[in-house]
Amino acid sequence: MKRTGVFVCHCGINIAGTVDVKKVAKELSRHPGVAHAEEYVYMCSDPGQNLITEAIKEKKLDNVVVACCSPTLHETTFRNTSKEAGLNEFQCEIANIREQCSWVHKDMEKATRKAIKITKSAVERVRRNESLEPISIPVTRRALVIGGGIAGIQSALDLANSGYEVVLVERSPSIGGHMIQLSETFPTLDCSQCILTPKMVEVSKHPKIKLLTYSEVQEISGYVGNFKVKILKKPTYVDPDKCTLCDECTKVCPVVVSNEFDIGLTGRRAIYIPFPQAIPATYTLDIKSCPGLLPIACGKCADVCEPEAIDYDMKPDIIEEDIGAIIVATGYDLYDKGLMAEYGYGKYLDVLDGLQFERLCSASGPTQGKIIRPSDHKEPKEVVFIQCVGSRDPELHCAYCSKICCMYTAKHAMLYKHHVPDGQAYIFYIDIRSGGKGYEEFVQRAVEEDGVLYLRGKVSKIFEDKGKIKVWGVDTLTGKDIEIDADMVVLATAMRPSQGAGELAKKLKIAMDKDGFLSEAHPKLRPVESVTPGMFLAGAAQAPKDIPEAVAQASGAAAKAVAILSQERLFHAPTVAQVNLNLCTGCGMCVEVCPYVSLSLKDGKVEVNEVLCEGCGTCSATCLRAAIQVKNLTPLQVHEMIDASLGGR
Amino acid sequence: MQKILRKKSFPQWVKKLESYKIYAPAKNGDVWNYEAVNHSEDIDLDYLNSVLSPKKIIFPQREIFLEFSTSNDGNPEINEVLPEENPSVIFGVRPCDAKALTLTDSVFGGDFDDLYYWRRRDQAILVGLACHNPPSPNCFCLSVNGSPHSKEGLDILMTDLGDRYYVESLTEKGNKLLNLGNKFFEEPKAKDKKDLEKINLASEKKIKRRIKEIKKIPPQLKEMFDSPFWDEEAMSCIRCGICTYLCPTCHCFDISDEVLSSSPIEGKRVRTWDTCQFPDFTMHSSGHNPRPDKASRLRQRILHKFQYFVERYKNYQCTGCGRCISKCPVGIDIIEVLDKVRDYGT
Amino acid sequence: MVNLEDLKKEAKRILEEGKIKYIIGYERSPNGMMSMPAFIKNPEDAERLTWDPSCVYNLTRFLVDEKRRKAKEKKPDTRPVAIVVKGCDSRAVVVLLQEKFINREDVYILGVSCEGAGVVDEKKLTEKLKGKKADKIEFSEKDHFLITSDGEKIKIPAQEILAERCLECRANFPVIYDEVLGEKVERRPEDPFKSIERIESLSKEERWAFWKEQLDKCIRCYACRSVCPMCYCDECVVDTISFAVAADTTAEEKAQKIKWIERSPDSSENFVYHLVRAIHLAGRCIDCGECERACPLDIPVRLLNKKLEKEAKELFDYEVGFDPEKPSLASSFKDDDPEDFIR
Amino acid sequence: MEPNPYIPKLAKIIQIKEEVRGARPVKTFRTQFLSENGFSFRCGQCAMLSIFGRGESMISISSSPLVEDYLQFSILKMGRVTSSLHDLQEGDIIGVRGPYGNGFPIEKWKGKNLIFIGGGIGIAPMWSVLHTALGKKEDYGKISLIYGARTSNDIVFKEELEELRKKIEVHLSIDVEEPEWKEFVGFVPINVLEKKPSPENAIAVTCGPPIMIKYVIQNLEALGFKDEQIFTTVENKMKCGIGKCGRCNIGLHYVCQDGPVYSWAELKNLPQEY
Amino acid sequence: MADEFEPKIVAFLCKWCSSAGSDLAGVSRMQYPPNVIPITVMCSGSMSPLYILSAFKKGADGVLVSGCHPGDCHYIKGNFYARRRIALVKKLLEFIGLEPQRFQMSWVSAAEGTKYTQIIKDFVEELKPIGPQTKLRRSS
Repeated sequence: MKRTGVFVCHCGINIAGTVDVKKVAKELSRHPGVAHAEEYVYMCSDPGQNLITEAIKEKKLDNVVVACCSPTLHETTFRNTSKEAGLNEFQCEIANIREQCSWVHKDMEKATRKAIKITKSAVERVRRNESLEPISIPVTRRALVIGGGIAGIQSALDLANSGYEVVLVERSPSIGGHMIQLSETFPTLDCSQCILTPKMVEVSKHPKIKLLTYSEVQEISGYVGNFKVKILKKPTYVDPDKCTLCDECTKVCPVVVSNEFDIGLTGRRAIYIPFPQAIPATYTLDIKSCPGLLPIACGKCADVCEPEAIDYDMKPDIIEEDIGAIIVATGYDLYDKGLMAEYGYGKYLDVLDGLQFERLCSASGPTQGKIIRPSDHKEPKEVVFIQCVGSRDPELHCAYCSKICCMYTAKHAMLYKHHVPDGQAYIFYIDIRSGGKGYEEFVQRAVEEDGVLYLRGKVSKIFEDKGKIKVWGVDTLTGKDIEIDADMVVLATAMRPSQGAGELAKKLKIAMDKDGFLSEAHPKLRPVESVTPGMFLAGAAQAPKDIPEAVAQASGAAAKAVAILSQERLFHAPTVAQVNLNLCTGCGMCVEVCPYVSLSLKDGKVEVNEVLCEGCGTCSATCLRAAIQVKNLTPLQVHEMIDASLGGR
Repeated sequence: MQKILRKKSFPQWVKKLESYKIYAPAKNGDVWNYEAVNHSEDIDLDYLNSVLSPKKIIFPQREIFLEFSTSNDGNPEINEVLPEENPSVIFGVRPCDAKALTLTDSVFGGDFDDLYYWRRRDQAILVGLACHNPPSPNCFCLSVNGSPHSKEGLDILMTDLGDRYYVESLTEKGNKLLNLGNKFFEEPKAKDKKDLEKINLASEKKIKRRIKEIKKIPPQLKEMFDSPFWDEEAMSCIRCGICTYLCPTCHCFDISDEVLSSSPIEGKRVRTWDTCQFPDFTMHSSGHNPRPDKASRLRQRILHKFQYFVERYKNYQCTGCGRCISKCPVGIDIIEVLDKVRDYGT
Repeated sequence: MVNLEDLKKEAKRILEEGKIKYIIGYERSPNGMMSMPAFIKNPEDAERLTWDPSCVYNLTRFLVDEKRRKAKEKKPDTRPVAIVVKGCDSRAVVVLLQEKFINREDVYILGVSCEGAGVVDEKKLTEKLKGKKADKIEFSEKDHFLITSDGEKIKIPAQEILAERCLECRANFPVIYDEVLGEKVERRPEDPFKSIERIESLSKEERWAFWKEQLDKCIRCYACRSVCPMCYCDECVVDTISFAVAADTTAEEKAQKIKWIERSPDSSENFVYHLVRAIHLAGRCIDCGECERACPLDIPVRLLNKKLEKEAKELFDYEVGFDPEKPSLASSFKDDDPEDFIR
Repeated sequence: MEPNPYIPKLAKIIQIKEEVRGARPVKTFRTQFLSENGFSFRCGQCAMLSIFGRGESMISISSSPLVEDYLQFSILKMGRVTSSLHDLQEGDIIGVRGPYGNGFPIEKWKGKNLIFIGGGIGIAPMWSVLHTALGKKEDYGKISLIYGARTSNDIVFKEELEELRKKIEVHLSIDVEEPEWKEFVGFVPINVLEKKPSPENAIAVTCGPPIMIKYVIQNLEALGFKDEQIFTTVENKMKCGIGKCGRCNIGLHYVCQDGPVYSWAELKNLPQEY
Repeated sequence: MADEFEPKIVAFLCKWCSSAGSDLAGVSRMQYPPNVIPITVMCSGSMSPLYILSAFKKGADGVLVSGCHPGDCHYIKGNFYARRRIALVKKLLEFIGLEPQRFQMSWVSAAEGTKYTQIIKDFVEELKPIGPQTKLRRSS
């Protein structure tokens, strides 16, 4: 039988004041398998630890129980002590007789009896503990960042500047994301492009960053520190190295399609550069709108391309990368406008969404920063801004608050007033959420300095009438009906996870919340980690957020990734699930319940990925055949602990 | 000793037996079983076959062999536990079930007397009731050297003559019991004897099921040990323990330690019924199992009863009570199995 | 009505084609009152098959045996086995598929409709016949059974002798099959949990007294477990030793088999056994009622399973055995599962 | 009153020796009864050992009846009870009841050559008879031992075997090659063919894993041994030890009582259920 | 006079919330009756119904299972599985006539030392009038 040592701590009078520690030691010395039991005033002190070390050596103990304070305090201490004395660290368990006993009771006799049971229970457990070594895995010291918006850019730069190679994958032809579309940013009103383009250039020039635009993550396997990623690089049919940006090609291209960058306010050709500052600075041939790659079909662009940068034979490329950590920064899209018909969007040219309005305001936009109506190019004198379009509407649309709309609507109104000083801006709102540094002041400025009229209420109807857009609504503060003959209506539509994010999440095996945003591992304490070890979240992919928040989270995610990449090997607690293959019938119920995707079925039996398993044991309670259990807290151990807790009966 | 007992006097006789623990068939829901009775009026001898035979009184499903505990010096202490001294009378024992006890007697006797069994056996007085009507449609006692009015193994045999019982004491124990109720008994008259004969003859005729030419079966079984027959027959077996637990002759058991307290060690070593139909019955801890499948276990049950037992104790280990047939959840019928055995290969 | 000849014809056809290993079906017992399981290998034996109200067995139990047998065969015959299933039994197939215990291609399902009725309860029938044996039990016109006993034909309303579970059945037509015989007749029981409500309406002490009396009868023959198609674990919590032993299983592993339940038919052990059995079948039991039918002591063990079936329906809106793709009751949850019992 | 056959006598473990370490550990225990009245036994008989709270296990007695001071058991750690036995320390108390079984008909073997053929833990039951024969060496002819184990680590009674070499012919083998191993490499039945014991006036006793026994017997027969000259032991799961609990039977035989020792002439006529 | 009945309770506490909450009760020196022996498990999701039945069989007068509040599970969703499983066990135990007070479940966060204290106090008070649990307890 294994020889157990029991060490009962007085903790001064913290324990000894209520628990008869001598009696605990004496009772335990009679417990089967206990070869040594003693008490001491402070077990965690050096002399106390020495007692343990000596006893382990002299009494040839196989394992020890220290009856003392909560394991959260000194479990590590005593495990290290045991280790130094030659035991495996898991051959030490703590019996919590302070927080869970002496401190909460006054009756010495009863508290002593309870302490004895708690300690016996720990003895029964430790005797059945396996000696385990931390699971060690090598780390591929490279990161993958998915998404080239501000969050992805920030993460990539932080990682690269920490000295790690980064693969940055962006789905569209250029990085920059939605931020590059913005005119000015709140609350400082600095030019969005001016602050973002230097970062974009830094990305393109950074020796540690491998930028893959027009690319998508296709497949992912492996686990933390050791992912294998397959990336599909779609053909742009333009060799960026040869392209001189002369723009001759677009001039001859016969096809005009809606320009995504201006959200349809302008058109572009089938061969195009998304915007002048695009990174990589090159053209892309949009195969969907191109009449055909064969010179017979068209071929005009290739004809005029002097450097012969256009290559119709370009093929999709599958790039495989070994990756240690992944940051997902897939961003957001605006709520599907088709669902916003009630606001006349899509029906009336002068009903715009927030991003379109940004483009109208932008100096690089379709109107070079002049705010005019798309319908008749006249300057709008009355503009109605409507907040919470699609947000905070659990019945019909999204239940959540999109968080940034209050602020950007104030900004829009303000920018409008700056462009059209004699115009009137109205804002329909439910309430104003302006938490953030300088945010509340910004809103106040809009009201006080720019005379923006805030109307608390909902819009009931929008319709076109004699060149005006009639907006009917109710001011819920006054109870009065409101009717505005607007020249333009701007909708602050809800933010949604970007299109395709769900599909990607499935590939990555990251959970999504009910709205489709990616789930963080813990809402408070692990907000930038996904549930899957080694995968981190940045930006609006996780939840609606503004630029500073996205940037902060991106840096946070990068720091978390560095914590992995900076290790040569990763160590993982070895108290993980193990399978008894003889009992497993391969029903897969444990696979379904595992929160960490650490289980999978292989040849009709379940397999544990020890690196991913966190040892929660939900699998073990779900398994109908007792075929899976967590090391060192097995059903047998719990069974014996129950026995000891009930006084052996 | 032969007597007549008026039916109305039966409870009065039983009342005289207050120094004994009385068992009799009792109905619980739809099922009959032997239970201890407190009031003589509660005894209803107009019963169908009990689910379990009176075996469960002599050889209870759980028997404590010994108690173990830890002494002050930490060493184990053991304490033999024997059944209490408590003479009992079991009423309404079917002749087949009484005969079954004579079969288990040979197992629990021999070189090593099983004290637990014998203490209960010796203290029990078996008062049988001849089967007027077969208590089960699957009765076949006549095929296995029994009869509905067999006296084998009984201390007293009662036969229902309508308004009265014909009571025959067969042993000293039986005589003692009759003497205790002396005044309630009458001497049998010629008519009583004639009625008895008539009833006995009639009752035999009412038994419909037979194993034909049973003598051919043991040698035939010996030849069929390796036959694929058993695989076929066992297809529908679900490996439950009904046939053996309900069998009045099956005696297999397990011995295990039941721990009540693990610190300090305290508990009981108990005997519980076990059955050759369970796979853990013969499985070694190495994982090897000499009888690894349903077929070999069904074969064991049949061969034990109709070959091994015959070779060892010169008797079939079956008294034709029909319980295993009636209660088998999948309709395995030992008579049909044996019929097939007999005709196998011909 | 299911035409028995059609069943035999179909059985004969699939056996003749040779694509089926054998058929698990029903046949008349030469002596007993109820039919019994039949294993038909040869086309000419298809004649033996029967389908009548005495076909109480849930034959899917034998798919478990088949899988075990196949695993031991050196050169396994990989052809599917055919099986005759009633509505309830078909749901057992669904659960076995859901739990990946069998593959769809390993079984050829011959569904039979219970149409207006179901199967008989042997005890009720015996009582009705006052101990006489029924020689033939047939479906008759709607809601009646035709019993032949001692050469006499008696028509009995189905409601009077139907098995309890058939009275509460919600799936009298197979939910999964390759071939089905008989009409789909919608039949909704007035109250699918009547038997449970009867017990629930008792006081706590009455409930205890009821179960104590019932479960104290248990002799632990494990017929309830053995007859259950869902009790297919290689090793059961009540087994005395580890069955799942391989060459590399260490002595420690074998020694560590936990004795959650002792073998003694003691009250507490019996209770824990039956509670564990019920919990183990929660979200898996399809109420074929076989456990209760098999019990030699007439313990209404089915009610324990039925209770959890009721709770699964009421608390979690979970119904067993309709969708093999759905996650199991115990391996799924909803955010708004009730928690009013939690402090 | 008659003795209760189910009640074990308490015995103290006076010595524990680790024979084999590793995955298939074997320990040899010597026990002494606490009370005066122990029991006498024949070689080849078994005893039921108890650990109270864990259960009982039938173990063959590996000491010779000629030794009166103690009983010796060499036990392979296999299941619940044997694992607990392996956890015991010298001075601990266990229960012992028995002796059970028929034992070897050693009296009938007088004047004959004895060949012992064993594998693994199968040497334990033979150890008793081997030493009994050695104790009365003058009664028997030539005694030899052919013994093998999976690896050299798995050899039970290593030191004693070396001692034994001084008295009798000892042929050892292991299943697979090892650098230091100088003797036969291969399975025991092959070694039997290799060493070619003569059937002349001989008795062969073989104990070990069933598969080994099967081929040893085949090979002995090939060497000319008659069924009556070959003896072996059968192991089956046992509970009562006294022919009542019903699980160890082979046909009508209860191994606990009618076995465990069988001549091949007897055994081959019994059903193959062991 | 016979001693007042002191119920024996086994409390299965999840490591991250309820055990931490119980620790907080200690740190805050809150007082509650010493009738409860805590067993810390990793997650309420690891609670096998066998543990509960086993505790009752071994003579527990009451069993408590306590986990993190929904949404707060350290292991994301273990407590949701626990909630479902425990609900069924509780219904079943009540169905066979066990007093419902004997088996309880709670959500106790690491910050809820007070709540833990109150739950234990209430539990003990509720068990005292109904006396020892004999229904599932081994008697012989």
